[in-house]
Amino acid sequence: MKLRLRREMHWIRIDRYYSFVSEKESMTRENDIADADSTDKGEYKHWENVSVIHQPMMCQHCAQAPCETVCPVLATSHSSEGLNQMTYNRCIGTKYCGNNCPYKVRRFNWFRYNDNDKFDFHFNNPLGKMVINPDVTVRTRGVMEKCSFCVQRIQEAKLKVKREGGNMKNVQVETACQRACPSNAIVFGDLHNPDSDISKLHRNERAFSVLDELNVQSSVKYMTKIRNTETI
Amino acid sequence: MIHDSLIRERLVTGDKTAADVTRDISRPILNQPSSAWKIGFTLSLIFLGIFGVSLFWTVWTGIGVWNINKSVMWGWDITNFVFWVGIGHAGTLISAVLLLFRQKWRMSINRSAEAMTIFAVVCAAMFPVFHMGRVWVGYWALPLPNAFGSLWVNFNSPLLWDVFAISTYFSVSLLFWYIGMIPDIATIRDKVKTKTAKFWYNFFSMGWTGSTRSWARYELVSLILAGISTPLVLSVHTIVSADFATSVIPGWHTTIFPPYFVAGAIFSGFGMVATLLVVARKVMNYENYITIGHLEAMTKIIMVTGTLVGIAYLTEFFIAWYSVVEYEQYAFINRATGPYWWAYWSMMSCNLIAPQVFWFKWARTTPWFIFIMSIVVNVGMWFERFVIIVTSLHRDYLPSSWVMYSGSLTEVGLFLGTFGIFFTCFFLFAKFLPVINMSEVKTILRNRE
Amino acid sequence: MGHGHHIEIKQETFSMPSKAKSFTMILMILGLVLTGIGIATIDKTGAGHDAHQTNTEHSATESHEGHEAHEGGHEAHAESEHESGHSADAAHEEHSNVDNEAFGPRIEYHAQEKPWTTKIWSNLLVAGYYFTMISLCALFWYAIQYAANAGWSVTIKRVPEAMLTFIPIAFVVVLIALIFGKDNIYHWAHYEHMGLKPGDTGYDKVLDGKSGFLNTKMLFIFPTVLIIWWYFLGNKLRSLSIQEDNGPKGDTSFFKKSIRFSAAFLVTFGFLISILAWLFMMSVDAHWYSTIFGVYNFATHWVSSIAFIAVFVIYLKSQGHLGLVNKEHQHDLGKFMFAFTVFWAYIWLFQYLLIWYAHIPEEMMYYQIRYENYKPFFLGNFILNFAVPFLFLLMRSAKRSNWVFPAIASVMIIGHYFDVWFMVMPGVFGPGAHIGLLDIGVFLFFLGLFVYWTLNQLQKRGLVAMNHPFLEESVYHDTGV
Amino acid sequence: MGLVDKNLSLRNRNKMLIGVWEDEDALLSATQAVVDKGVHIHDVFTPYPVHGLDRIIGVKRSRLARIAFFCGLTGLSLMFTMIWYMYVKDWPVNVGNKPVRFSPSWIPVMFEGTILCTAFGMGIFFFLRNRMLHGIKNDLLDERQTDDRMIMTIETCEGMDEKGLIDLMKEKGAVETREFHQGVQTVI
Repeated sequence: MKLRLRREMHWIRIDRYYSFVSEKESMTRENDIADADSTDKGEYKHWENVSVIHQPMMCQHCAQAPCETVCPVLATSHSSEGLNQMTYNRCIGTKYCGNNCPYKVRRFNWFRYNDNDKFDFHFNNPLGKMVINPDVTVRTRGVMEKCSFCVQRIQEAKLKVKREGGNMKNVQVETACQRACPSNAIVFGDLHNPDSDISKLHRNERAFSVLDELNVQSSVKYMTKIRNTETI
Repeated sequence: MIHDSLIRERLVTGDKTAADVTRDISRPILNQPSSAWKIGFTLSLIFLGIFGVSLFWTVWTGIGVWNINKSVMWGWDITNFVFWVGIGHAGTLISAVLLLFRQKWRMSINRSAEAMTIFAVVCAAMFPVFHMGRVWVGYWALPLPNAFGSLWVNFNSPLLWDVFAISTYFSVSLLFWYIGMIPDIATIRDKVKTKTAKFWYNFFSMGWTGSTRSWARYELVSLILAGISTPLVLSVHTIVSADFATSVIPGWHTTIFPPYFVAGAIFSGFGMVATLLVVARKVMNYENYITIGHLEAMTKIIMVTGTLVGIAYLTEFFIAWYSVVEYEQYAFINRATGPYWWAYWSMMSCNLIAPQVFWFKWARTTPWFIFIMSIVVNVGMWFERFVIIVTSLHRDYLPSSWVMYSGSLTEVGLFLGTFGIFFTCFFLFAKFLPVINMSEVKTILRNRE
Repeated sequence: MGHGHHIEIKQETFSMPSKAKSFTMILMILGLVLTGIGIATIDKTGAGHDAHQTNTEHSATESHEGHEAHEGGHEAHAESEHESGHSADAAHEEHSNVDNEAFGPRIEYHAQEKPWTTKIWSNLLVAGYYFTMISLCALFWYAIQYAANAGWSVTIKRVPEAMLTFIPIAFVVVLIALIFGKDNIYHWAHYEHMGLKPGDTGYDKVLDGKSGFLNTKMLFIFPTVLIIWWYFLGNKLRSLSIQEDNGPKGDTSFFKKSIRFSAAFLVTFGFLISILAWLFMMSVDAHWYSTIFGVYNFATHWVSSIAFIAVFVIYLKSQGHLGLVNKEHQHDLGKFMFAFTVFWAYIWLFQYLLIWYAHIPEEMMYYQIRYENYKPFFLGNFILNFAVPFLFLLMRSAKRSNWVFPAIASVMIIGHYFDVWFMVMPGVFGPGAHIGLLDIGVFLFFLGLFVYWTLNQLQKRGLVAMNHPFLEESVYHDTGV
Repeated sequence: MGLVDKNLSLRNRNKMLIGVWEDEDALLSATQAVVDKGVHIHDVFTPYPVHGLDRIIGVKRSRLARIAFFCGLTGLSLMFTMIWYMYVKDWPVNVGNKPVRFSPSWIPVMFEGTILCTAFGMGIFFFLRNRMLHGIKNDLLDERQTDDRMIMTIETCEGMDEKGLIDLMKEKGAVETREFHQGVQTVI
């Protein structure tokens, strides 16, 4: 039901981009695939050698975030660490930030999901509620949410350093997606530290930002995929 | 001594005297309501009920009952907001700009147009308030000290500008409307018989006597209020346009939005004024005050502003091509040929093409035809906002987020319901207040020597 | 005023006093002399300019990143320094060179050699364009009075009627500037000659994409056709006006015809005037675009055209002419000027505000170069064309004054000329352009020519439109304040 | 001069002569004739603004325009101070790296505040000056003075030729002439 209305609730989505050899030079236009489909009469000759690129898309934590400037109540702002942070309890739900996000990664709580029988993910009974991550606020109805770069883990690491001493430079904070990824495709770290892995990767010539031409200066960079093929 | 040219048409026909004006215009107030009024008022109340039900459902359940989604986060709500704000522009414009340009034909229509402004702004304000996910904390958008320490508001946000613009516009329009009405309220005060009526009209007339000193100040204040209302009108729709134009979304971010939205607002506002007045002059027997000449002048403005809006459409389209930015180009091609092509072409034909019939004298002077055209204009302007909001959002940068959107029953109900608010207010206004500015109309009676 | 007493209406003729003749002559000669000195002192080797340009474009593109944003970042950072050692713009440093690739071709291409004569041709373009638009807007003013059935302005209608005759002369100046200077003023014109195909070095996708509009044929043919058409209508209106004067009393047929021709003019003007602005002005920064630009150009010229009308009216009045024009007319002209000064500022502000806010590189570049290298100009433009006229024209007494009012109008005339100058020069010369003797000389020359021409035209017909149906209304005009 | 225009009150005045007109042009020539005789006209009450009347009876230009200007100036500075305090001084927040100092995005809010203060400041002064305050009862000389009748009032003083003035009024088209003394009107 919610999917049909296009209301997926996830902080990270995996965009897939296909490329394949075609008689046409490019297949960038909207109806190219459909056209190709209709002309080849079920022979699927266009669909040989289809290759797929996965692009996990979440909040890019832009330095010049278009979402932040438009919130009337300062519910989303920039942290001094460069995080694009979302203040749930300040949000009044104008959804302006979501509209203005060029990556469309902000998600809205259309209903009070955590206490609603119609969304039976066991959040509405005491047992189910025990499964919810205690470090993350349960969002109420009518507020915006998005990837926070697992700010609770960053805070935890900072507190640990404070308590036990040491240097943040030596602490590796792992985000949930990073931990879940078996192929270590996601790297998280401190861009301010030129020796960190993430800084090195950002300087890599394969690194690029999505929608760079908008000058939003996202903090997330992707690595171009390298394939061992003859044609592109 | 009046030196109006002989070739000018009479603004008030039927050789009315000042006493006739008072009698004609205060008749609906002094008499029992007509059956037409009763039927109309009942209908409005029904629509008001629809609004109440839809609003209750929305606030009780959450705005999830609307069909807006992860990419199109504004749909009918903000479309309706811009639609009503646009309508709310003609009133102040007629009173202010036409006062400054000394277009005397405004005198018969400015009162009802200003009333319309105020009611339309009320309708408009419903949407940005109730489109909030947590409307009960909506007051956080005001610059108030609050529970989180004094976390203030974001002066960079166009929505915050809206808060200031709409509230200023509403209150200044109300002041303008009220000050302009004081002499007429005094006239009514001196005509009504019942004690309650006497008390209230006396209360609101604030002891107006018509002294020359008061009139001198009254005229100066009207002029200054007109002078500051004009940039205010411009600023309000400019700021509404900034909701879109400051963003980075292709189809929203266009520098021509401010003047183009203002032209569109005047266009739709005059459309609504024409809708109301064509009916009102017939039902209330005001044909001598709101003459064919008045209607013709309005249609000319509709034609001019419609053309200006059309020029802006074409400019946007051309510059999108000229920019050689693929997002821009795609956004505009998608508008015209994408899944929402019907909305785009409704907008084009209602706003640019249809008003061109007003080049013909017949079209400008036939009331029933003007009525139909005014509805067409209103429909077209609603589609304009729908096109700008929905088609720009449904396909922007990343194709993975491309979606479709269509309004839910609740959203339609809210929209229809605002007509209930609007017409309920308007019928009450027509019953209790003079619909035509008596004191001003009296100044142009003897335009023939 | 005007109440109760009768005003006699009689025809007046104007003959240019020798003082005015010598004044305009002096303006023109001074202009020529300054131009001559200016030309003589230009560095004709051209090398200096080139070095500048290349640097400029580099710096302009590199700083797309948003100098302001960085500044903002720093300040925000300064405020929150105690909170953390990290700064908001830590991330920026990573991005300092992002856009160079995307905008690469433009930089190379801008390095074209520009001969020293470019300065002359671009100044002629500015002057020609400014005065073409001023005279066109006089025609617009004239037409809109008919279309709106305005009565008050009849007593001064001969002034715009005379001004509009300058259209063809000013436009010829534009054409001369284009014929000789287009390759150096417009880098797309230069690019057009290179005939590059996709894949060639220096190929510019953006310029190639625009070549359907930005090409030499379009540059010459479209504006010429438009100007001929508008001048035809202007001439028609002028001849109707004189026919009305000489026609039988009470004949309104010329008046009605004038309304029709005015409508024809207004419609075509409304739809197509932006094209002049796009072709002549916006294409100087060929990569840049702004949808409001046509409106902005119109606002600039419209308000300066009203200022010119005001100056002429007050001059004629001071010479004892236009006896039917009183303070009320002047007051209304002042209100017009005030209103459209605000309108200009509104358009100016919002073009800037929206581009500043969205911060998209391809839009930023126009303001980047103008804000960083021409700050006094950038602010001066706003002060001269908005702040000064706004504050003065707010006062009733200033609008009715015989010297404050024309003084403010003159400030605006000069201010808006340099507004046009500012649209062109930074685009042509990068940060190296400055107002020299040449620029002032060209302005003075054309100012003198325009004033001389208009006054000369004013001599050719009576100053009162005797048979106009609204003449009496205008004579007894009362603003009521 | 006080804040409230005392001319508007009819209390505690000498005997008043009242002329009633129904025609605007006749009224204008009558006022001109009375003024030409060197008599001060206290006021003229009309159902609609009659242009030129204020100049004839010598009403000074209202200073409300200047008041409006200063109200606007106050509004502008108030808004600027408010934004500066909230956004720069008290709690600067980094949103989208917009500068934490005066920037174009302040202008819309400052503008709206200016207009609001101008309109309401001037409105308040308008009501004050016009004696339009609740609790103050203004005297109505004729129920039809808000409908179609125009009423001229002349406050009598020592040595005034009352008879001559009444005759002049009648001659100049007054439909009625009256006397008003201590709240009582008598037709004469």
